[in-house]
Amino acid sequence: MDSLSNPFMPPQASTIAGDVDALFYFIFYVTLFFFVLIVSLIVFFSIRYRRRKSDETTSGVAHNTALELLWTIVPAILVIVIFAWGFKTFIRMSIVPKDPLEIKVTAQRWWWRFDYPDGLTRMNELVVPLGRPVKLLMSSTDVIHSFYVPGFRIKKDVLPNRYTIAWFEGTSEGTFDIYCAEYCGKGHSEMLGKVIVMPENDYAKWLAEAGAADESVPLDQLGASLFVSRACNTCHSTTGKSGVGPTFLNLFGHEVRFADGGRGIADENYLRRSILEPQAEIVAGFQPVMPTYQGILTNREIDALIAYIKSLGKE
Amino acid sequence: METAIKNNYLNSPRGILSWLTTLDHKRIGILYLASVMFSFLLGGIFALLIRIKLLVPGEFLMSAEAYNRVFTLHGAIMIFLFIIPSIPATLGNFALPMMIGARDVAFPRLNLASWYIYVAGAVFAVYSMVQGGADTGWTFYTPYSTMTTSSVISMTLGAFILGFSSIFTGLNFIVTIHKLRAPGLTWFKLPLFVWALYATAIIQILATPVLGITLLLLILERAFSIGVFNPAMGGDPVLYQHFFWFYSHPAVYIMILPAMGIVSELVSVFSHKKIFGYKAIAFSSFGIAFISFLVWGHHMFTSGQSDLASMIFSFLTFLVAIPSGIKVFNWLATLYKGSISFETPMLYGLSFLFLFTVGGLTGMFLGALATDVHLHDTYFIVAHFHYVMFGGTVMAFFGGLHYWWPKIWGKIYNKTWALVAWLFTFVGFNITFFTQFILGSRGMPRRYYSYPAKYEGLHEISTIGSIVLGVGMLIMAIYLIASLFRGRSAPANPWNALTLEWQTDSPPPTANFAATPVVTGGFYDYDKVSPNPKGDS
Amino acid sequence: MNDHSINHPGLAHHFSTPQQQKESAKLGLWIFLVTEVLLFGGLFVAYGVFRAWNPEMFYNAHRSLNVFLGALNTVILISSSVTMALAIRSIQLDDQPKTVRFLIATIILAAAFLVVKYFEYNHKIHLGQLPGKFYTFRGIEGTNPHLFFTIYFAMTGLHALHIIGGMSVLIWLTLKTSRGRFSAEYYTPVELAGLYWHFVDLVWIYLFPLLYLIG
Amino acid sequence: MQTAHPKTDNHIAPLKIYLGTGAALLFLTAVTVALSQISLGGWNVAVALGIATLKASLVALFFMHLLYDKKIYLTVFLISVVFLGVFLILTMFDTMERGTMYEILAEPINPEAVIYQNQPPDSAAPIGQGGH
Repeated sequence: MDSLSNPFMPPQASTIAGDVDALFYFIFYVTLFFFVLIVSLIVFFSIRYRRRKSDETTSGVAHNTALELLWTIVPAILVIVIFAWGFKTFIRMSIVPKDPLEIKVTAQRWWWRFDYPDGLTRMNELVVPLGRPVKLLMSSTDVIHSFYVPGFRIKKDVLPNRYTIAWFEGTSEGTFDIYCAEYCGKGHSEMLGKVIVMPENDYAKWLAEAGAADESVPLDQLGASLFVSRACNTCHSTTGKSGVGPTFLNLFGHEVRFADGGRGIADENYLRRSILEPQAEIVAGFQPVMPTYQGILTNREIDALIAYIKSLGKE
Repeated sequence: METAIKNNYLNSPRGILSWLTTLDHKRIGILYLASVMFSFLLGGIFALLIRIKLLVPGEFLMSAEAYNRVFTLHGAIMIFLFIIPSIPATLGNFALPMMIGARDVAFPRLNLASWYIYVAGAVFAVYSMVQGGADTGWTFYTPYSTMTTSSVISMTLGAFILGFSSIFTGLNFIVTIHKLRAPGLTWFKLPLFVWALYATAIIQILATPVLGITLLLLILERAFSIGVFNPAMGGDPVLYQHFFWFYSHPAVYIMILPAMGIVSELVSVFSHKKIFGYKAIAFSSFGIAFISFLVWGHHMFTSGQSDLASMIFSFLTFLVAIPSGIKVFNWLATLYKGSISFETPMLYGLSFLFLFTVGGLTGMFLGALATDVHLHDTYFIVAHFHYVMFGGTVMAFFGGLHYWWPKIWGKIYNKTWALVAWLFTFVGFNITFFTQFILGSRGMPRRYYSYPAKYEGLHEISTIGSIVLGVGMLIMAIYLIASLFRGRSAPANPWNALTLEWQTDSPPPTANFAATPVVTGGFYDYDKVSPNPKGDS
Repeated sequence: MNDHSINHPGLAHHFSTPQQQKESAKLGLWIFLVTEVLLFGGLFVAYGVFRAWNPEMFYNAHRSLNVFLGALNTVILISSSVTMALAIRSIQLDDQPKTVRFLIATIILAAAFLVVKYFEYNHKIHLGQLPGKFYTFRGIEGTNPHLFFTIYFAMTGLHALHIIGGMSVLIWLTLKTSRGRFSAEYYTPVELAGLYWHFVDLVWIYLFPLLYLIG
Repeated sequence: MQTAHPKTDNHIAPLKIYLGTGAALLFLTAVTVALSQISLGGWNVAVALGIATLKASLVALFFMHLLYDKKIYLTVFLISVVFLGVFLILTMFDTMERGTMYEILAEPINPEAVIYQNQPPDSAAPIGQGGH
């Protein structure tokens, strides 16, 4: 219903979203005015001055200084107003408020990795407290990506070998989409993430649990959650369909053909090597695009993923 | 029967070879027309493939890799092989020398060379397709373009070569306009289409060489890792974007300025009224051409360029709005108290006014820094530039094509089918691309193979629109080709226009005019003639 | 069509006077030179940006270039511009043998320029002072010294290509002139080639200090 | 016939103009080489480019006849220089000003990261630290 009354911008969820939308709707109504003016003149003139007789004569008027000045000066003033407004809001979007929660964002084809100050790492899922500025220090390990959260109205390119900054302050609880907005190849449209904004108390609880969770859960369950949280699902399905990478369904224990013509059995060692040295053996029909998980997954987490893949094997 | 047909540039001399070695600007215009329309067909097929894929999220019709190649080819072909040469090299080549009363362009050999270079560039682009195509997007951003395994070098080499063809056309036009005007044709009597082509040519010669050096560096970077654009070697990918947009933003005006020139002609001829604000329209073309070089950074507000640069570029960007607005208002004022006839070219002329207004006004959202951050790289951008490029340039190109068609071929097309095709095109276009404004402002990023389910409905509408648009194009192709074989013969001046090309036969003789015309009156003095004078010369 | 075309066999059908044809050609060439300015311009911008980012490295790297050879090449190119200008003057005075001699002198100087360039390049290749990933030299302090050599080779390489192109045109002109194709009446190609040649000199006049003197 | 238009493209300059221009160019080359060998306290670049521009003007005005020819050629040529200037200056507004307007260059989260190791201590430039 909201999308009917407000067809354009998504619901506002950050402190600057309101500012951006205010400018958006200011421009919207200014341009709507000119659009209606111009189109009604086209339509009116077309009807009123359509050729009725084949020998009509027309006037030779080719100038009207007052009119010409009017349609030069009025748009000039309006565009300067729009520029100044956009400029003012842009400055606000550029300057990070004091004492933000600082999170390191690493973009890699095709996932987002978020490193929290105390060492916690999440993939494709950014959990932040409500009402506190979050500063994102972003860099890429391969090509240019762009961190885009429509609900927050922020977008910033993420460049290799250089840091860029974005910041936001969530104003409502909920889950918001993260898109990669700079074309980055095959998995570009799968490079999605979520920002989860929760109250400060819940955030503290989440932070405490997130670090501890690993030890208490059974391996295959942990694997199932890692499969999502470490972004395996960006490229690998569990349904039998091939994505960027091979599916995990019925993978375990089956024969795998490699691009160099070799064959092998998908056992524990094969899976472990594929996670840590993805370029060592490329499955036939796929591109060597998977990055290594060396240093990202702990041993227990690798075991957990293998257990999960096993559980998807032949029943 | 044979004796009834006068000798004209189409029938003498005869033979394929005489066409392939022709130095006649009219024939070269037709060679360009054929190749450009073929590219348009190719690019259009890719466009429909994109839209059909986007009917549903997830895997459908083609893989993500194939999709990435398809949208790259759509963009590269439409930009480099279709829109940039579309108006100047076809209609401009055909009409410009006649409009200034010349027998040819200043350098006919260079003109023919430019077509052969175009073909050579196209061959490289096609070769890239045969190799599987490039998957970088038409912008070839580094470091993606230096890392991908797809066939980037032949595609960029194709674009590099096409640049020369564009430069040669521009160079030729400038010299032609300076040196070959008919006696009595002073600067401020020039038709506005000629002014527009002149401003376009200036951009072509100033901006295109930078594309050349950029693509050369890109090719060297990819082939030999020279490091200038490679961040791992101390180079800077954002510098590539500066280089690329220094050409590619002005290039947008290479595309739109000639379209504005055509619309100036159409509005005046079909309102049968003196053009309002002749000098304002002529000078605003130059204003736009000049400012177009100062605004490229507005493609880079979120790229990590300095905030200072973003602010300067944003400010300069808004300056473009003023001359563009002046043009639109002058056209409107020309309609006022005119005697408007809705011939096919005028339908496209008025469509241009409508669609360019939408395209131009939505540019305001993108020039403003704060809103651009949200809208950049979304479907809002896609919609905006299709409104300007298709709604603007291509609509005006169709207008010009229908306007000069009787002159080019000496034949008249079926006006009823022309009306039907226009209706499909106009309606289909708006359905396709207006929905994309909504998609974009809701956050749908561009160049996405798949998309979240919430965007599905709008994508479906857009795809339906694209099919309607495609049907319109198909009808147009059929009746235009049919007119060549079955069309009625066209009189010398079917629209009662005053510019010089209408004062000679349709189709014109090889030498354009029986005797060098001497210009005395104004080309827009429609107040002094009746719309339907009997016995025009 | 008109009386001029009968008087001047070299006049193309779409021009009415030789003067108009010549001015068109000359304007065309100047516009071509504009595109050349912007073609080199891209490299000048790259030079400016990277030099501003890495002033120390540029300073250190430029000292590996041989100022003597650079200056020698400057002298050679300036001399070739003088001989080229004199070739045009000779043809304006209808002295074809002298024109041929000056053109040959220009070609020899251009070849001398390339020979010097060859020795410079050879030395750089030998030391591994090469662009990008081919850079193997150790001993220049600062970050990414290969970038200096990327720009050095791109700029001087593009310039050398222009020299080679110019030489081909000059050889063609020499042959044509010796066959009596040009005279004081009609010498547009010689004049246009001269403009191009001076432009190539002009680019070098900037390359020399930027690369050899101030790095 | 041609000499009937003294103010056209067909100006024949005296021999001493060409020789004089050539001599001046060689002299200026010697000067700029000599000046580059001594430090002018930051003015070296300006001096070298100033002399280069002087030399370029001599070439353009005398060898390329811009002094004698119609002024349109000079105009055309100067336009190219203006637009090259636009290209350079507007690009530099980005490359020289990154991170200077506001504090957007963050403190590194991990100062020991490889990416920082080759950075010269005085360099504030956000790029150019690669090379691993």
